[in-house]
Amino acid sequence: MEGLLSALIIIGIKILVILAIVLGVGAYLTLVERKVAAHIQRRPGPMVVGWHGLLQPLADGLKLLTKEDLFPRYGNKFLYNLAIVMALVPASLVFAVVPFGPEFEVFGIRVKPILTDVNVGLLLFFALGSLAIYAIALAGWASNSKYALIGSMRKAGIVISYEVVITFALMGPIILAQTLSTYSIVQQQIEQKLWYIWLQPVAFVVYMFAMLAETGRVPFDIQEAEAELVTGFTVEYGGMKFGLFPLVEWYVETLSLSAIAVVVFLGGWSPINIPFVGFIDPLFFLGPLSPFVWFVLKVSLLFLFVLWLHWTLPRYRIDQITSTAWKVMLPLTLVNLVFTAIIAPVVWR
Amino acid sequence: MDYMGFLIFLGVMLVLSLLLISLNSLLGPKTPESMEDYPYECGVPLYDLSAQSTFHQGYYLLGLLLLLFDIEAAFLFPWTVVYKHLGVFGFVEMFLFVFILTYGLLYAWRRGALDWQFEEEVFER
Amino acid sequence: MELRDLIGSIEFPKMALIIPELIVLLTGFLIFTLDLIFKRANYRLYTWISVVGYFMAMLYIAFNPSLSGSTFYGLYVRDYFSSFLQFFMILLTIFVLAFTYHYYKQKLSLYREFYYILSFALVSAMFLASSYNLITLYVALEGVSISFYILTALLRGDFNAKEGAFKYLILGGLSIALASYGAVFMYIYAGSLDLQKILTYSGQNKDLLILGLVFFLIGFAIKIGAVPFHFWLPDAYQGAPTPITAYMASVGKLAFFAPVVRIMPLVQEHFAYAWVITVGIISAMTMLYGNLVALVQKDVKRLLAYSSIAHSGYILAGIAVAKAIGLKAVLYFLVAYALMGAGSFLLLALLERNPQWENRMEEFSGLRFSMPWIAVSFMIFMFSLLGVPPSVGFVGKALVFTALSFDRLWWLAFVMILSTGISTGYYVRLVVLTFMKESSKSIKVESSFAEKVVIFVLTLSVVILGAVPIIIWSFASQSADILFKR
Amino acid sequence: MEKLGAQFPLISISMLIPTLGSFFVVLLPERFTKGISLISTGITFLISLYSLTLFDFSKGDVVQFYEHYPIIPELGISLSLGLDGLSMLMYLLTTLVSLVAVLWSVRDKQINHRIKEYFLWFLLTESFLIGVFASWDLIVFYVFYELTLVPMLFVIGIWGYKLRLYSAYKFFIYIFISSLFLLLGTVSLAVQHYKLFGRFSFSYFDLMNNDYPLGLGIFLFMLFFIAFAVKTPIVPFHTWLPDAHGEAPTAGSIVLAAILLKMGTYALFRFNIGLFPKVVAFLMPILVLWGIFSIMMASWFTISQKNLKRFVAYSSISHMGFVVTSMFLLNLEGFRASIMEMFAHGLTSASLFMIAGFIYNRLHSFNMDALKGSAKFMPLFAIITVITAYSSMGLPGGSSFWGKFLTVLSAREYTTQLALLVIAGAFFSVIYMLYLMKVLFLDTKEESRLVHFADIRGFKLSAFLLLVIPMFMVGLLPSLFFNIFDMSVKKLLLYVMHKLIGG
Repeated sequence: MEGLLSALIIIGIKILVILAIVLGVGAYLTLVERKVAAHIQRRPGPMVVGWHGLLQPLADGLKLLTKEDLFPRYGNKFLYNLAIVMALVPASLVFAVVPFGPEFEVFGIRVKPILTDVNVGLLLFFALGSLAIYAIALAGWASNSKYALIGSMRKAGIVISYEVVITFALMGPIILAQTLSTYSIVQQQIEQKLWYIWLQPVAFVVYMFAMLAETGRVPFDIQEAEAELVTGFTVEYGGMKFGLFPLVEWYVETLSLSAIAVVVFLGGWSPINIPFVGFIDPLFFLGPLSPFVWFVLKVSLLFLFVLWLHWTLPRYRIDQITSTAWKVMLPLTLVNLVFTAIIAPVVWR
Repeated sequence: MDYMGFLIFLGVMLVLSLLLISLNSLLGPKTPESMEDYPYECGVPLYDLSAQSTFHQGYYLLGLLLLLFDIEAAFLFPWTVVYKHLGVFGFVEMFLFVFILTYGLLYAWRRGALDWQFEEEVFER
Repeated sequence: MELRDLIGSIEFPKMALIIPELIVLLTGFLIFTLDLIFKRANYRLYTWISVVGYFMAMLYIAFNPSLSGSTFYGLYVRDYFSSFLQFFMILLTIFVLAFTYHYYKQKLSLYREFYYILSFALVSAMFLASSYNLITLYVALEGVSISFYILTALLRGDFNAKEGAFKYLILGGLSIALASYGAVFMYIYAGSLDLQKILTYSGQNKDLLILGLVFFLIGFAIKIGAVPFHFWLPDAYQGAPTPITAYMASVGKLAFFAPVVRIMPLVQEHFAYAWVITVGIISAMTMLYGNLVALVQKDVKRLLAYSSIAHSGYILAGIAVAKAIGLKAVLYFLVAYALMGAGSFLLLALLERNPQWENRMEEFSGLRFSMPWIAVSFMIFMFSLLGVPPSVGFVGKALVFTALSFDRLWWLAFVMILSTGISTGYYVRLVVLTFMKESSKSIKVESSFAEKVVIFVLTLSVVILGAVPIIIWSFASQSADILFKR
Repeated sequence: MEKLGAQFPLISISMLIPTLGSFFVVLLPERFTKGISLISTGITFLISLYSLTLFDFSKGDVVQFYEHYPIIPELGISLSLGLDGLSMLMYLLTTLVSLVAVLWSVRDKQINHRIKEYFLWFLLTESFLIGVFASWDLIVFYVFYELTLVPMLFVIGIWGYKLRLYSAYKFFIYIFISSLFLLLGTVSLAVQHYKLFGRFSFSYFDLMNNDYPLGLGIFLFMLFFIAFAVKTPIVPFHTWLPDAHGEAPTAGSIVLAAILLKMGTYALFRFNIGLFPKVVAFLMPILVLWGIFSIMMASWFTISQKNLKRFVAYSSISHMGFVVTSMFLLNLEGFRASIMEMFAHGLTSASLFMIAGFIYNRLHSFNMDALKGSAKFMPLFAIITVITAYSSMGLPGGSSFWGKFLTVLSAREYTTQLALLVIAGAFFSVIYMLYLMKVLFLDTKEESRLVHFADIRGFKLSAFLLLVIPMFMVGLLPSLFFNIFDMSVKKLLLYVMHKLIGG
């Protein structure tokens, strides 16, 4: 009984941490993005609310909360609201399978900093990722507006295409690690003294592309396309309901996908890896905290990389995006799969 | 037991998202106007009340492709996990499988299933 | 079972058994590859590759007729029965191929997909003839069906083709669903997917088995086109390109009947009565309905489609007699119908190449003067379908009568006499029109050498195999004996 | 039954010659067609005469010239050909009538198009008919029995008169459907044999050993009987016949009436009596009365006809009634009467149809009103007509006399009343013949229009002679013919009685 209680408490703490990331960090990332964007474009960005606009996200949140609750006249109310739930919940749930660091011991209890360490972690990730399509399709459909429908269809088409690409791209690392558990994948990388990015550069690049597409980042942000579609499928949403979509799409999903990328390709919480040499840890002075810091560092870097792309590149057309997925990405991943299957015995030794 | 944390998290998220949905109607002002919930368009009355009519069939094609490849991926996952134990037999099997998969993709490509958006319209004169 | 044991138990498949299937499959893949490589399709090359490939597979079967065994953990079985059916499937596919190019060219519907879909259909059909396992049957059934849906719709801009294919698709899906429901019940009953084990298993819950078997049979009855599950068949047969109709009526019939025939020896005492009643009633309805409706048709292709339904009924009548003699009769009749059906539809395909031809019955009048040899061949097929000796149709019917009288199923025999009598009406009308009416319109079609050879061979085989029935009979009899000894 | 193997495959050869001839007809140009047909039918006829000299009359009950080629050994199907006394007679009739039919067609005005096909079908018919009468395997019998339909369908449908398509259609459908019952019956017999003896057999000799419970026996008997009753035909099943015979070209009618009808009666005799003796004995009264009913009804139908060909056709039905009646009387006289009547009717009906055809060539009508007195101006033709009519009527010296006389005799063996009934039937058949004679000879109508007719000559005359001479032979020297089939009839009767007493 005591075991159960402590387990529940640990679970509660983990959930709180994740929620903090999802909502707190997610919200603050809006500010980060605006700042980064502004500096890329040589302007200051938000400066008014708080020091250098530090309180800007709170102000935005409050503003969103105090908007009138509107509902499009010809829409379907149930599906309209369901779309939001379907967007938020799966995207957040992905964090359940993200390992933030190695197992450690506090007060005599061994804790794995991962909410659900199951042997099908990546499958869970794919399943949750696929559910995101429903949110998009439902949002566009339930709004019953032409812009929304077109946007949602485009987005759904993109997500559908890149879902396949992501699935196949991750197969190489899975072969090398022989497991679907995210925690074990990191462990395997540490054991084999090798980040999988060294063996799977193609898969990593493809994954990054897919990540941009899935999260609707430039150059794949055709569904938003402010100039043409007025933010696409969210056009009929207002207030907090509107706020949730970008939150989920741009920040929560980007974070979670970055986290998975880090876990699968960049060795998770492990320090810098050089092939044939091993791990070098410049942050050794942090002691037991260093893995967590490494993890956060890698995720942040990936996120900033995405932001950087977002504010520098133009955008593609929808058919260019999808045909890139099927004509370039997918063949690449298939080749990569076979290639991995051939070299895998070397890695296993 | 492994999934308990996941389930609890799911419950928490559901509650949270419902809360976030309802916050607006709780906190926001209520100033009804006759046209405020009108679908967003150019400002002229709608020609067609429902937008849920038809859309490009290319999306269906994408859906079909997703189905095909996702199912095939589902077949490949178990294989990837136990590939180490299967040896050459496993490699050949997988190679054939991926080969057929690639053939399907090539076929779709060749038949133009992948360039659906801007195909040239042919007007018969 | 541990993963390691599972992997350790992987056996290397006995490739010698499935070489024919492999050859056919590789032929399809070869054409597929060529099709992907070349921008412009070389239809002549594709045809030749198909023919050579199929011919090799056929020769392999012909030279190893007694090859038998099972591989892939019992999923695949090759025995005399499957070799026998597969031989005819491949042969008829080659025959059908001879007619396709000119036909499609005339209809402006040349699709290169046709060649490899045909080979995939053939492979699936071959697998359908050689398995006891519900999973293999299911997959093979899907393979044949999906190929047929596509092949049916391969006429550009033809409304009938689309309608037929769509109906076929809908009812075909239903049939597969029913068959798999049946499979589920049988699995619950016996805990096995192997039909041999299921049907010989003596479990408690016999109702479950009968329910499963009935669902399974109904699933196949839809595919076969048995009344009251036949609604797709006339439309699909009429809508499909005529060579494909010939293909469906010959290879399709062989394939869809094969599993049903294969479980005939497994009919056990405790459900034999249910078997006889179910199959018998379906058979009686099929015969009567098919012939009655065929009688009022004006369109010859549709008429032949209904006659195909009626022939399914005759074959089902033989299946109702789950004894060795019934199996032999059914095997003979199956092959006989495959030859006759293929021949009659292929002749229509030839005639349809004339742009004036609309498949109306009256258009047959005067055919004797414009195309005398085609008319003679058509007459022979009609008489064979009717069952005039000495044709394969007659021998088949006589054998089915023997089987029925063996089981004292007099009522079914009388229904069969009645329906054959009804069928006299339209078959003879066609012959009468062809030979005894003259018409102002003279319809001529240039036929290629291959087409002439195929028509000649089919016509001759219908007569020769009927006059010297021992040629097919010895194989049918032997495979039936082997199946029953199992 | 015993079999006597053939030294030389005589029957196969005589079957093959017309088939071979038909091949030549197809291959060679049209001008050779008639010659080839005449030669091949002639050769076949000569072979049949030759076989008559080889035939051992003292063993008339033995199947001679027996040939045996297995077809499906497992099912006991084999091509077994042979002739006993009865078959011999039918074989003779077949070859003779075929020759006559071809002879007639050579100069027939009706046959002016598609000549190759026409003779092709006749030659094939001859082959099939020989097959019917010579085969001792029931399936092979059935095959030939059905095959004769096909040529006749074409002959009626292409070269017939106005209603030819309808008639051809009706003919085919009636016979085909009825013979499906025969097929069922045949295979059921083989299955019964399997259940009794453990192996399938379609051989007549094996099937004679079968034994049935009465119920099953009646069932199988009825299956056979339906087929043959339609073919023969017995009255309620006869409606196809007037159409088919009436619309067929002359030669077609000849073959139809003279041989195809005999197939029915031959088969009734051979199979229904030979294979189901007990059933026949059980059903005898019904069958005999049915036969007499058939005679009377057909006679009345005949008198009411206006069309000469239909008239002759109906007269055939009434004659067939005699054959059936006497057959089912189940005694020696009856059997003899039946077979003699078959042969005699083969000759007279062929001749009558030729008369009708001849008149049609002159007058282009079958209407009896239009034909009134037409025979008067063609003396030779008139003589032939008279001979034929009297033969048909059953006048002593005419060919039908023996059939009718012996029928009465055999009916008398049961009761006098039955004999009187038969005599009544015979009486009716006399009436319609006399009526025909009256129309052709005594009635007159616009004589001047008729004077210019050319008399019969050449091919047609020889065709008539080929029939008229045997008519006299049958009438005046019946023992010649009795000798051929007596032994086999006696043997059959003995067998029937044995079964009745022993079983």
